Amino acid sequence: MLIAATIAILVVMIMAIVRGIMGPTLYDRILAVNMFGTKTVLLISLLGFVMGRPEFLDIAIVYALINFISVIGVLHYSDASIFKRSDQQKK
Amino acid sequence: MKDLFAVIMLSGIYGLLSASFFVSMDAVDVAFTEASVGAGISTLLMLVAITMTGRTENPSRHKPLLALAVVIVTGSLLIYGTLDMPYFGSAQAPIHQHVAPRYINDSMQEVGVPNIVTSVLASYRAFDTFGEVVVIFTAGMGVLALLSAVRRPRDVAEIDSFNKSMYEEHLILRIVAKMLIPFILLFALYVQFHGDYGPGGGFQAGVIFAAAIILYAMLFGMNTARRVINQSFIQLFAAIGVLLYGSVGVISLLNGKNFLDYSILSADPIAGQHLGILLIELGVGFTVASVMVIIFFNFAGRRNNQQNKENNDSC
Amino acid sequence: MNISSVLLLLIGSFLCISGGVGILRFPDFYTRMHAVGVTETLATAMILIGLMLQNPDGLVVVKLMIILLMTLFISPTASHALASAAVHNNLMPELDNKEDNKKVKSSNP
Amino acid sequence: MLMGLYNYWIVVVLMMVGFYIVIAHGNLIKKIVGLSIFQTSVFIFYISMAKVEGGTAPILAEGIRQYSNPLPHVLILTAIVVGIATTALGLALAVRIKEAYGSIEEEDIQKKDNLDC
Repeated sequence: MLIAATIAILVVMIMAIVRGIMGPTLYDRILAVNMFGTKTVLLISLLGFVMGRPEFLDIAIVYALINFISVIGVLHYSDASIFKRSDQQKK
Repeated sequence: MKDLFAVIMLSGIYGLLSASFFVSMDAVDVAFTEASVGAGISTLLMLVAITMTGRTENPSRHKPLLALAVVIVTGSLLIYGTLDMPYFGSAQAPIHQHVAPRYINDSMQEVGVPNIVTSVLASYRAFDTFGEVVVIFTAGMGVLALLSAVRRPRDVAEIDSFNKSMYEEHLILRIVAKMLIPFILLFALYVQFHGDYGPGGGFQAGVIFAAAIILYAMLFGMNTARRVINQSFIQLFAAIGVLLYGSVGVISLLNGKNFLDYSILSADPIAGQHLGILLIELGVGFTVASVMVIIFFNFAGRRNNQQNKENNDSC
Repeated sequence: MNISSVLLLLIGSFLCISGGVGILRFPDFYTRMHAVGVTETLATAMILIGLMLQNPDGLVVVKLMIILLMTLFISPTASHALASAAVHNNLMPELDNKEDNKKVKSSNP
Repeated sequence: MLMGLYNYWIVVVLMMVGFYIVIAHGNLIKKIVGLSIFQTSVFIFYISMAKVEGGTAPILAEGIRQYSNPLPHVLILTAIVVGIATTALGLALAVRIKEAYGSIEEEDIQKKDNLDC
């Protein structure tokens, strides 16, 4: 059962990568990265159980935190004025 | 891909992916480090850098065929070279024959720390780690020398009005961050001091600590963050970390043992080892955290200065 | 105990996959965001609770609880920040809601 | 029989991708991304060598006989943090080059240098 859930999450990760590569807008890519991050948290906690040593959940906690920080950071810096200006120039 | 932003997002995904690969290869400590570094900080730094250097890549004018040929030839030579390598996962490979059995079998008696990675990092190969810490310190100083700009002190009132206008915008984010940041700091301390028993240690804890401060600086503005954490104070901290590490070594040297041999620090050799590892990890944590914060502050401060200059020019 | 854990894991995996299909198939950013944001939190909760039932001893459950709490805090916040940033950058304010949506769709084909 | 070597082939492919990015692209930021891919391939090389069939993570616990090799983990752990520090240094250099030359494309920079001479 654990294996099945792991495979499901791997499939979803592949889907997220596809969206990250295709992603027409910037926000699609950020969304894909965010989703990939939460799926990684799940994958790592599942892997800990699959390998029979569930003490290593600390890594999953770090992931959850760092993922949040990086999404906020990406949004903060993609809102930057330089990006807006280049968008306006394109229009 | 010509859009550098997309390139950086994909490299962030690559970092996450390689960290889960490390977990499946049993390297939990490495995964821990890669999780905090590869996924978070490096993506952020690259983003800040492209906001300063421009977002698109010019199409290159020369043909990539020559490069492709070089790459293919090198790659096939390397693959030919792998044919003599030991098979994946075989326990007879030469790498598992020399020092590794000693670490695995004797480290519990000699160092008394269940996490073998920590005992090798901080005790058997402590001199090596000292070198790495100095490299990190030097890189931080290099960034400081390249990017530090003389900051014009802004009026406090201006900062406050800026903060108020920002406050409306990111209200939810700020409240959630206010709840999370103490937790992140606490978790960093847990990682720092639990490194003997589980995955973790000074390197990881330093990066997590720095990540919390970076989150604060992003949401509450650079100037507020600089008022909380002074630049010169954090430079002092980076130096203190390296000095702490070095002085532990010097103390053991003065007491008649080898450099960084901690058995002398206490009457009981095992307790001495514990004390030594604790101090060393603390030094590593100080240095890594403050160097990461220095790097981020200088990048972001540079960017703010540039933007101010551009705004003044356009006005 | 075991059956309920298996059931929760199954539901979690199903929700994950439906979110994945959503992010691939939906036509524009806001619908994709909806698909991911809605399924993500629930799927994570399901899988983590399933794991908790697998190994009901002290520290592991506490750590899983921490992860669950983090996810419950972080995932909606991140979605909110993402959506508001998208709205902020793509639209002029003071427009009617329906017109807003049309404009978003036309600028993000 | 050759399938036992696939981990090295993955490493070689990744390494060559990074190498190609470094030599074929003119943009300095992209070169840095390529370098970090190259770097990660080396990390993967070390970590995959450390894996032992049937082993688990090298944290001592009751009732486990076989551990993976801890030494490469130590080397790579420090290398990752050093890697980010040096990457930051590279990015700082790129930023300064942008300020001095107004561009981070290799060809533009060379053109400007030639004009100065």
